[in-house]
Amino acid sequence: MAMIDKTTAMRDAIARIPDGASVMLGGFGVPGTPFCLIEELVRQGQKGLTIIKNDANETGMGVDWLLESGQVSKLVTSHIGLNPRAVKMMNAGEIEVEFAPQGILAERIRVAGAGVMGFVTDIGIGTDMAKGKVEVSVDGNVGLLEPALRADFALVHASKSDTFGNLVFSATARNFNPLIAMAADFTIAETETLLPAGEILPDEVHTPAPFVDQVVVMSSLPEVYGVVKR
Amino acid sequence: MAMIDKTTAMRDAIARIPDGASVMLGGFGVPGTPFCLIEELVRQGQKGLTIIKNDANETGMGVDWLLESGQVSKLVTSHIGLNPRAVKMMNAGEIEVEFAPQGILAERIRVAGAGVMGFVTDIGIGTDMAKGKVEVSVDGNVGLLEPALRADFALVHASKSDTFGNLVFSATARNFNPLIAMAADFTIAETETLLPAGEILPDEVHTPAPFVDQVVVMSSLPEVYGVVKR
Amino acid sequence: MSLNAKNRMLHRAAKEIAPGMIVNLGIGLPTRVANFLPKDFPVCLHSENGIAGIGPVAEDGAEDRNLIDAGGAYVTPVNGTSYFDSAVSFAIVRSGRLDLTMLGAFQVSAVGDLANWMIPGFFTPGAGGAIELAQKAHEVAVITTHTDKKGRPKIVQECSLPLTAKRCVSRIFTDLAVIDVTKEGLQLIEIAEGVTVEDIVKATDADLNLPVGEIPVF
Amino acid sequence: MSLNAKNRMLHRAAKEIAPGMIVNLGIGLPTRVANFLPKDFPVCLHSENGIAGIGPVAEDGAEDRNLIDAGGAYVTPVNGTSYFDSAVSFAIVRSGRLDLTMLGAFQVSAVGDLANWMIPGFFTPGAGGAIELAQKAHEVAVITTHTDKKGRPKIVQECSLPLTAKRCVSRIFTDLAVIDVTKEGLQLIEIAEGVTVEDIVKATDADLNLPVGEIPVF
Repeated sequence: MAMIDKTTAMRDAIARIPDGASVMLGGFGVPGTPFCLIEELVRQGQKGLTIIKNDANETGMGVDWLLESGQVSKLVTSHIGLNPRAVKMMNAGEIEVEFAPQGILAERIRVAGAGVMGFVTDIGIGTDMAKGKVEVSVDGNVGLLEPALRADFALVHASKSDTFGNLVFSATARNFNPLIAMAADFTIAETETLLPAGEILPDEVHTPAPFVDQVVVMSSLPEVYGVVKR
Repeated sequence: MAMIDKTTAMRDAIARIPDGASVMLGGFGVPGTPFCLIEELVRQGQKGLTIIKNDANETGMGVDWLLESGQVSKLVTSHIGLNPRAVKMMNAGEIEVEFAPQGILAERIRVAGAGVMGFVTDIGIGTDMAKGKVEVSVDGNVGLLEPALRADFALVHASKSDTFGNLVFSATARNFNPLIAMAADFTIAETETLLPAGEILPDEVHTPAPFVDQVVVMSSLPEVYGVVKR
Repeated sequence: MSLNAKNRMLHRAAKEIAPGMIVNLGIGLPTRVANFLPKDFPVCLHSENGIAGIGPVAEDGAEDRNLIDAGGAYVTPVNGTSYFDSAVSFAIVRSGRLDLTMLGAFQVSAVGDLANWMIPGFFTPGAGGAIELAQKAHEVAVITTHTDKKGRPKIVQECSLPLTAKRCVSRIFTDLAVIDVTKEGLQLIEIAEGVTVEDIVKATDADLNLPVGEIPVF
Repeated sequence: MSLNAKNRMLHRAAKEIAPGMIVNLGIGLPTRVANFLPKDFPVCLHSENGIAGIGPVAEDGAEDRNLIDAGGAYVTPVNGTSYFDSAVSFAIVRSGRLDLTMLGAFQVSAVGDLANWMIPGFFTPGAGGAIELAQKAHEVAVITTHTDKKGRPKIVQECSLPLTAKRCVSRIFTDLAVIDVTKEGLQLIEIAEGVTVEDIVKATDADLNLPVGEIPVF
């Protein structure tokens, strides 16, 4: 058996995304954010996007570019406190923001990737976070129903990929990347390093290739991926 | 910061398990089955156990030892077709057997490990598997509620462990091991190789040490772990 | 079933696999379909116990004790193989990443219901992964002898055995025929060498639409 | 809050960490507690973004661009560190593997309700991981100035701000005092050097049980 080659040109990969698509982005802060894919999405200018990402990055980075260019209609996230533009646009009603506790956001994405419909949790019971949520009883205990969260596209940042799309992440750049890779109809991974199939040990793969549709090789590592000086 | 040393004597680790405990076992067929821990459990003779494992192994192996010694009162599993004793004891009413589809069993254990109460799935709808299950509607679609499956103990087989309990599995010996390690109140790992903390790269850990309570080093690799000749 | 008939069936079934597919081959006959693929054919074979990218069965003495498929065969990795836990393995299945699964059957009905895991009072070993494969793969094909060991039809108007999944099967490969499950019912589309349409109708316990004109032979 | 008072508070809070614990230190003041642990103290620090076993903050120029904690600080690994995805990270939290979390607070109530993520109309950035940490760690301690920048008490009879989690806090470390949340209400157990009980009662907007006899000073 041989495995197919999923490497694709940046432009062609992002061109699949239509106006109005839902797009999941990897990253917790800088590490793991697919800046190059986002940059190309800004260049191509798709509008009315629903962006699903742990956070809204900071000013002048990643999600902020999409907000600045007016491409985002809705943001599903756990925290936007480091992005004043996101807070301002939310307060002005220019974007809709749906908040979820961080681990609930992660788990909603994970169960979508696991192909189930939702899960039941006691997180948020007795607080405002429970408002509007359906209560479900499991073995006599009441929990809240959290629906699975899927997207049309996932944009992932990998440290290494082989040509078949087996991905490896580095340190805390892993974060949401393996989860969103599983939860989207179409998953595009940018990778710092491309290897021939067989060069990543099967035991060391973080995201198995069946979840990855296209691999885009980064020609360089722009400064935005570097250490943030404060 | 330093990490504590979790290595423990086989006898002491298994002695924690009381009569009537629920015990999850890793393994899909031979690979990943913690035969040495099971052997010690047979030697110590705890009774009335609920065993949770993908399959019942084959005659003369693993779960079969526990069945033969009359220590099992209930088996939660996806398939027992390769163990005639299990089938016979089930038909004779000597053990209770609860079946789940394999991926539903895996996911029930995984969501327990994720600390949520259950999940909703359309798997089994319209078949006998749906009988007695609660229906829950998610965004207008009806699914079945599958409760999380936790246990008192998990017995795991690892290829490598460090002294802190970071685990690495080999090839398809991974299977249910990382899942049960997360889903038990107390997790005991047997390991073929013990390494000092720091010798397993943080990116290559399969089960993070916070899930592992004790590590038992295998002094040898008994024949039962070898290739099964048919 | 003669060796020839079996090989013809497996050879025909192998043509169902298109380049680039992710495929799960069920335990037993379906697994053997892989032997009829061209060498280096670009397909990713998945197995429930946590592997994507399965190579040939290991040679005697070269087995890796930790590397089996869901049927217990010692297999080999290929360039691009990945290993993962059982939850991820079924995430691949349930989230729709399997293009095709080929499964065995006790019975297949006229609307594509599949029964392949339980014969009440006789065979009740648990369903393993079959339910999820049958319900969630994009395409579910069945590979089976046309009749059971006692000569009873396995393709039936309605299943009498407990179902694995409803309306899941789209194509049936047997030693006698290839039959599609369509909205208009079962459609005979190909016939095995040396077999007549009458043989097939006789061995089938369900309404079967026959093709107009010549029938392709495999 | 003077530097001395802050350091005394952090130093006292660090004593809450027992050998072998798995601990999550919240963003801000709580993170700094780690600086007051003895070198090579056996504790596993966890951060929401996917790390267990956090070492000291990296020195200038030696940062790994891919290795931060949830507060964005460039940290270092230790012997025994593991990295994992965000779902596994919160599996650790929700399945009860955290012995202790130390969190900041806007308000803590007399029964241990915690409000630390939202000030309606002013500060609504989303809750991040605080809700799950507060609800699921075995022990939840709060580290906070006793009053806010305008001098208003943060320890209150009932929270007026939206709750992070109900009845979760068991101990409060402030620049003035250590206070336990007990079934009988808030219990003053220790007092900062140079502070009087009257100071504390005045700065607290909740019923406070005072100890009988001498109060330990930290």
